[in-house]
Amino acid sequence: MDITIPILILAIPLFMFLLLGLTGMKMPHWLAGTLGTAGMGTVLVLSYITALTYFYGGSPQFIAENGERLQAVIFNCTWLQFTPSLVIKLGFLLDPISALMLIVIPTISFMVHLYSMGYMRDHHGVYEHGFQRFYAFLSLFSFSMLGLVVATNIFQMYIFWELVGASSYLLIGFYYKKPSAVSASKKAFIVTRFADLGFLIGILVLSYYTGTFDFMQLTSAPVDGMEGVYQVSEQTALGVKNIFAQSAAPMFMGASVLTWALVLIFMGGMGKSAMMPLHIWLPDAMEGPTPVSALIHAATMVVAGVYLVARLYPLYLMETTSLDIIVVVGALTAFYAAMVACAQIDIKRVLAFSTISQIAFMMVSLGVSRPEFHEGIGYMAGMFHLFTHAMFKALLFLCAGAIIHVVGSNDYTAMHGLRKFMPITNACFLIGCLAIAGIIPFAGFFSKDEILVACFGHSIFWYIWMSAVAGLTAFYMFRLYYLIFWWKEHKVHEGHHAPADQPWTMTLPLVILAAISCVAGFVPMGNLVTWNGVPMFEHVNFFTNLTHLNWSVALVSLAVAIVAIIIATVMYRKENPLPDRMADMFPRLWDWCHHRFYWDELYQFITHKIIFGCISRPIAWFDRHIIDGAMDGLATVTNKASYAIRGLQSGKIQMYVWVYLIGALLLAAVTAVCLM
Amino acid sequence: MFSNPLIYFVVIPLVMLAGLAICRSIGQIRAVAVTGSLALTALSIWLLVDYLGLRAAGADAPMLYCGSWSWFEPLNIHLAVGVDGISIAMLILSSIILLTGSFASWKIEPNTKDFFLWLILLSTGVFGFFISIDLFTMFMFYEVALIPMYLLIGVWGSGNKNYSAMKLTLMLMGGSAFLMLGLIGIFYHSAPEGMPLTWNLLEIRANESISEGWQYFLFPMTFVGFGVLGAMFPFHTWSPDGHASAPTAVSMLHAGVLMKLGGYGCFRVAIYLMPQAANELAWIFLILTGISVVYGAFSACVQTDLKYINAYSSVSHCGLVLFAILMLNTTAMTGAIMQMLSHGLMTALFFALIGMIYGRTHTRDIRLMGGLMKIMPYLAVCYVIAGFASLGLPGLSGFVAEMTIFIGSFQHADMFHRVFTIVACCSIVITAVYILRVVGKLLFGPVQDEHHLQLTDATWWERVSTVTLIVSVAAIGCFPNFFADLIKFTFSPSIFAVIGQ
Amino acid sequence: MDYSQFLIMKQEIGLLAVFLIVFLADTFLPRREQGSIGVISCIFFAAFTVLGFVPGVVGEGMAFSDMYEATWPVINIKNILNVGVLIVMIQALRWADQDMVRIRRGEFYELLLVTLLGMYLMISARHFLLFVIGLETASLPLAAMVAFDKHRYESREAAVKYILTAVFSSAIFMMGISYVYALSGSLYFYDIAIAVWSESHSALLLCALAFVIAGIGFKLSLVPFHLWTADVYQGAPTPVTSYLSVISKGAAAFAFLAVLWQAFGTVYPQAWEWMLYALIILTITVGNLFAIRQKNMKRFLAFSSISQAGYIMLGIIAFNPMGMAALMFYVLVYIFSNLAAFGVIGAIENASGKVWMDDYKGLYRTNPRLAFTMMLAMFSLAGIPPFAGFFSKFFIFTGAIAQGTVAIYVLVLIALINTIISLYYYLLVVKAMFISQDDCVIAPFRSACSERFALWVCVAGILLLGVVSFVYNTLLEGTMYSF
Amino acid sequence: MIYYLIPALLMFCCGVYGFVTRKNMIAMLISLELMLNAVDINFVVFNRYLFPGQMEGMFFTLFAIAIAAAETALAIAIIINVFRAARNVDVNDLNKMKH
Amino acid sequence: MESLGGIIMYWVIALSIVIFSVLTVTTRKILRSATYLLFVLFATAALYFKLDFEFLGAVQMAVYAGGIVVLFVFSILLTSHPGDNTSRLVSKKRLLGLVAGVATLVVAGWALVSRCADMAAQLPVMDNPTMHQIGETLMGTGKGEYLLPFEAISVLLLACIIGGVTVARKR
Repeated sequence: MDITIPILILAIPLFMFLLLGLTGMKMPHWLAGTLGTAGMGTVLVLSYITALTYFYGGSPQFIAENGERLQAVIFNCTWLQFTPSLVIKLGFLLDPISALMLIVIPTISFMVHLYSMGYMRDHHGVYEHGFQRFYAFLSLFSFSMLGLVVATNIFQMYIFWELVGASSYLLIGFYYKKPSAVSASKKAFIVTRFADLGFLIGILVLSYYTGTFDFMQLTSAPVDGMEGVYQVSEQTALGVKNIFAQSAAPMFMGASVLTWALVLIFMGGMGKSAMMPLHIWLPDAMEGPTPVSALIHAATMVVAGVYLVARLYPLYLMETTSLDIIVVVGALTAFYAAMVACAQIDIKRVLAFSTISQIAFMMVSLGVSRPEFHEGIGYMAGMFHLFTHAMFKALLFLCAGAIIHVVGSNDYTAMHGLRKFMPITNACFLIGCLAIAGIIPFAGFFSKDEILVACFGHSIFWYIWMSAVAGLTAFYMFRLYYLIFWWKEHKVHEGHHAPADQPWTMTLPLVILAAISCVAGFVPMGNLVTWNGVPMFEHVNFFTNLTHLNWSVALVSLAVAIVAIIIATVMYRKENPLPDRMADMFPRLWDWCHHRFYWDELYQFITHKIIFGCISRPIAWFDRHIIDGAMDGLATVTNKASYAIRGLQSGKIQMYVWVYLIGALLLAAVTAVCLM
Repeated sequence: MFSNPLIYFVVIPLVMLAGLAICRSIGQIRAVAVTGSLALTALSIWLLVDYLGLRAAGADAPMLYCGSWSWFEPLNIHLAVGVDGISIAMLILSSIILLTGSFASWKIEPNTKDFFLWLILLSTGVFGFFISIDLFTMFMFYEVALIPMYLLIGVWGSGNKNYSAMKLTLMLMGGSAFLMLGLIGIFYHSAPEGMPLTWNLLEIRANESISEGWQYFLFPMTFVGFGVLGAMFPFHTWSPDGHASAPTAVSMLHAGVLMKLGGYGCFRVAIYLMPQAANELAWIFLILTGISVVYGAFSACVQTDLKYINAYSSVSHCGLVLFAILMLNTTAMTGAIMQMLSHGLMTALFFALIGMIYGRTHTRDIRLMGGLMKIMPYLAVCYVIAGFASLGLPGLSGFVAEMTIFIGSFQHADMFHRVFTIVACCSIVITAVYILRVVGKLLFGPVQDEHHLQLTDATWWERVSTVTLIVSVAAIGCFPNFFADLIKFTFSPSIFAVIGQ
Repeated sequence: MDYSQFLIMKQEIGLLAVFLIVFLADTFLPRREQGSIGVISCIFFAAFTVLGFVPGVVGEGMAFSDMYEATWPVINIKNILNVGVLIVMIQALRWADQDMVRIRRGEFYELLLVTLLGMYLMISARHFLLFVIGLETASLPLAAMVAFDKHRYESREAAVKYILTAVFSSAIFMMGISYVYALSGSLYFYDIAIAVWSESHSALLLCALAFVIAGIGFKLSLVPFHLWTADVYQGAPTPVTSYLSVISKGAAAFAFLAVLWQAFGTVYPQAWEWMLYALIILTITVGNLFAIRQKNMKRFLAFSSISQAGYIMLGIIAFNPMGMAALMFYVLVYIFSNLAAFGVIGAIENASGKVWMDDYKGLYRTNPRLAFTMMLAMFSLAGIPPFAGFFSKFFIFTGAIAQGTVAIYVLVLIALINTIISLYYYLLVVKAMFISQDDCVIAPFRSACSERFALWVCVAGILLLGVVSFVYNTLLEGTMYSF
Repeated sequence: MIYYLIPALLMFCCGVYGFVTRKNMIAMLISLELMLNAVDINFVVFNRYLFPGQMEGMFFTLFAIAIAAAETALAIAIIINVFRAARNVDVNDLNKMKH
Repeated sequence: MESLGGIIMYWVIALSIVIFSVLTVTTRKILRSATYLLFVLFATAALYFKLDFEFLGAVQMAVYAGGIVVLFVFSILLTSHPGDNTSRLVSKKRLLGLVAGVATLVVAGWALVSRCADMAAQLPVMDNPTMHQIGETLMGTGKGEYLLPFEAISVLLLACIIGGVTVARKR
């Protein structure tokens, strides 16, 4: 494949960032917005071309004769060479998942660019302060995210991983005058940084034992009898295999180093993907502008962790312990986030917890995936859910943005009954809710169903668990929906505009995304994205997904979702005391859910009391008073000594002479005693 | 003698000194300072290009542009010069920082002339140090670079300057006391019995005549001697006070260049000449430097004075330099040198910005400031960039340097070293904590002080200064392999042969 | 009876000639012409100094059956001292012109020259009797010079302290010599060296060594034989102080070297090495500790010079040509540095009568050049490159370490650590002059031509002596050649 | 021989004692004379007993006497100088410069 | 073995040296002190005579007894009023003096005794140096001859004269 298009995919956002960042302030607002959007539009087109070429181009570079999809490195240039084998390269890797991401990211990003043209100005059409900066940061983020997904090696991924984190920081803190935004951005960065520390150490360990960063080399020899799935140079493949296949694999504290490495790398993913206990930044990140939440904190960046695990999936397969850990973490997170989402007032937070929960779904899906069961359907399901979730969650966020833009508040208490004022938004939001709840035929149904199938194949316990979470999902989403659009009539305050649907720049993305959410489920993902590239289905048509459904699982989950929706309808459709009564019935539970199980307080305690109070402050004190005190003490002692011996210089000749004489005698005597 | 390009690194500052001496007006002084430092920058960049050309043409001596002119003949002391990639990197760093420092002290008061005289004298020492390969000359230039600090801080500093200046000078000279003993000791073991003793680094290296027993004595002497300047725990306490009191350009030069003298010396003298002892004793210093790295970062978290924060951050970052040097492998050492470059540039940027902010608000207490992004967006953006460089954002220099260090250190065969590498890695999180804490309090949020609303944004000379530094930081961050190759070529395989790697 | 041997002593004879010229001029010049005595002495002494450097004028040789030695190092240490004395003489011109001193200025120059002659003898003597006479000639008239400012109380007190301790110390010294005589039966250094070879462990020899070291240590003001130093330096007129601290000390150092190496060189490994270790550590440390607190500039420099003497001793302990050359070089550099400091002090004292460190606060703003010179002197004394003091310190350490024992490393390390303390107090002066924001009590003034000339010479010396390697190279080659 | 050396040493010690204890500067000088004299005796005795064939000790003594005379003269001159100003010769009054 | 007369003479000399030395430094009258010094010096001269250095004895009497003591007496008369007693010593000071004296005695005495106790118990035979010999030695330039010190000490004396005059004269 020609390298121009891939290079352009990365270069255009970067160029846009530099252009808007350096000269944006001198530009008119509309120009900056248009430029950014146009740039992203170009990228969108180019990415689609690339992805479609990959999936349907039929080039032998991408698809083997037996229909197996291959990994293809489009270009790979050395960026920094550590040792002859440890090289950071910047490259462009095309394989099913990166091609998938090449569709997801530009799509959402473009929608958000477009949407922001409307969102980032007030009712009078005045652009917000820093509008150009906003677009610059969006471009930077798009660049980083694209670089992340096409990374050819784990270090390139880490680099863009960090850049993504930084641009997320900048975007969350976009309203820098607002202290809450500042602290939220700080929190997001530091928490993910902490997770990245694990990622980094994981990379260090992995690279130390394998001597390579390259994904293709790392993942080339997964399990016995399966080698040679990807085309890899013989020598390095052997190297990787040898090290990890040895029965006496290096151990560290009771686990093999590979497990350690993978768990540590997963820790990086936990940070970015907001898995418990590193999830606390994501709800706070909603302080950023809503389009940002849609782009970064719903659709793209937060799935980076999932993507990372998927990327290294063959390696994870070698140590199933690490996969089990992923399942546990994911399942707990999914349940936790769903519980919390039921008790939030801020609609963006509900969506945020919903995101956490859904990403956890993907994680679980990857974790339960085994080649033995349905050719690793969990992997496919996870990526499928990533795709569909990106679409409907972006949709939900953008809807929420539109609502917030109109209402001027994040709380549903300020909304209620908006359905009459904003019909389009209402419809879109409803589609989003149906999709996430997993109602056939919306996108979420298919992907979630397949996840549940994968769970079912793995263990019945996790299947029930995840189904329950799916039910909770449907419940809280519809609770949210009703509380925003129904519950009671909306009161229009005097002197305020009545809420209404927004201009086309904002509405169009909603409609497009809603449309995608409706049909995305029919994408034959099993044919496109599988863990080893081998398609799952022989013949593909529009209804492939439908026909291949595991209907026993699907019907159960559908039933659960519908029941949950009915409960939500009963409780929230009309204003009634039932919710309050429910809350009173389980006060403790409500409190804990409402306060997000007090995680923030715990972190607050750890950072302020332990890190600052018990480590930093004592160290600073120690430095000033002990170390520095010791240095000053030397000076003081010298000075004291100086005063102590001043009596020697008594000013009396006779004393001088006396000292002189005794000195001479001592000199003689001591030397004599010493030498004899 | 004057056909050797390196000698001009000393000649140009000396000419500048002479020029300053006859200057009458402030304009002339600035002209001399800027012209001279531009000339130095140009020279160092030319040197870089030419050096790469020579290397490409196949020159494979450990040092190029070697020249040696007898000075104290009977003692075999020469004015010996020579550079490899590391020295060139350091020369470029120094000249850039001198240039930006000159711009940053555009309005220094009082006695502008004296200020520049001392500043140039200091940089004479710095440049001389980096081009020297003769231990005596090296040491001489080293001390030349130290003493002007006293006056620069004492006269033009702020705060508790008398105390800080004295402490800084005495502690650094204390380090150089150990150093002097170590160097003389090396001299007396520089050649096998019967051969003439020498001060020349390359010859001493080639002779390999320092017995292991003596290495055990001389290595700590030299390492600690240089380590004091490299802010090694527990000899780092001069750094916070010194930097806090120093005027802008001096902080820049000191943190940016002078602290690098420590790391460079540790590598060039202690490790290069005494690898066996380095290998055996590394663990002691690894513990100390490892402590520096984490400890400095933690200390920085709770400081309230901008310069203190940055000084402790320097302790942490420079600790990483020494840490990596002690790992004794090419990658880690490359990382160390890159970290020197990177830290030099970004900390200079930091100090320049802090100076500019201080010059406007007259306080460095972050509790008294806030929302500067609104008041002086240019400076604030630069500060954010510097912060990102410091916490290791890819694309800026800090990242590549730190990563090279971590990767390199983790390649060490010994478990102890790898575990310590992980400890050092932890600093990246703590760094993020204190950097973001400052950025959040200082630049973002509401404006704290009403009076600050009238303050102006950067002037043109401030912009020149900061832009130069930012471009340099970004250049390293974006094209690291260029620098890594430049540096890597120079690690003598013989060191690694000796320690068996 | 070969009286032509006197001709070997060309430097002594030359000096005597200058002395006679000054003496005669002092005696016979009419009263109104008396003002030119200082200039006359300076001119003639300058001519003499220059002649000393002309190659071939002063020949090497031994005279009087090895009682007198004029080898290359001896000749050149004398030349070095001559340079110092010349500077002192020029610096003293203005002081000698004051009302209270004017009447005695002839005597001042005469006594100066005579004491220098005494030092010559001390340096050249290879016989203890000659050495003692030289020592006394070098120290007794100095007492009269210390008492020169008759109107000042301090001057008198200093003179009494000086003469009484000097005589006491010479008694001890001669007691030591008597024991040496008992052991060797001769007072010739070379005979003693042969005789004490077998006496290394004799208590009497150690006692004798201790007494001899005490006697010369008095002149060098080694701790604990130093207590007179501070009081005398403070009390004496500034030119006399500078003469005492620089010339007298330099001469004593070289003489000490000659005595220890040539008379006691054969007992080297055991005895005086350890004594010197103790004395050096004590001298440097105690000198530094006292210097920290001093507020009077002259007293301050007295303690500084005590600790400098400790560093000079390192050259003796080296016991090799490098040590000797380093010692000579150290003395040379020390002459320039210390005389620069005293020159500034003298100039300020003559102009304003201020000698306290507090008076120097803010001096840079009123008298920048003087302050700058003072700073150079302080840096040079502290051993900061590129000033000469750095080189001299470095070389003396290098010379000492050539011994290679662990003990010498420890000793040098202690000495080096002490340089930090010394740097502290030298910087205190710099701080007072440059950093202190107080209003300066010393008004701007223009110092006399002679003072300025002398200071320029000193500054040139401080700046050039180290960097221009010729000086040290010559010294080292010369000493190696004649060792 | 030791029988001559011991009295000389005692004399020297008396001198030391006197120098350290006397207040009057002239008395101190007198004590110094005792010390110098003891040295002279030492030289003579050593010469006479150990090295009878030569005269180094004797000549040293001879010169030492001259030196002692010169020292005494100068010291007395200085003491008198002090006496003129202070009207006494108490050594305890001379301790203005110290520490 | 020495003659009895010699032994008696020795004891007389030794005792007078010791006793008068002690008296010199302990008497409270300064003039007496000078007088006792004179006695000590005479005893020393006697000792020189006994050890066959007649010339030296003569010089001792002439220079010391005749010159120095007279100088002392004059200066004492000049500086103190007759009948002036020095006040009693402070005991601390006396202790210091005793310590110094005894320490010297112990150290030097031990050194001497350890080395010279049993050396040369007998007085060796020696010819008195004649005046001629002394003169020749004083003017000679060879080994063991003292022309140079002789010249040097003349300079010393001259210098002391100049110095003394400078200090002592009124202006």
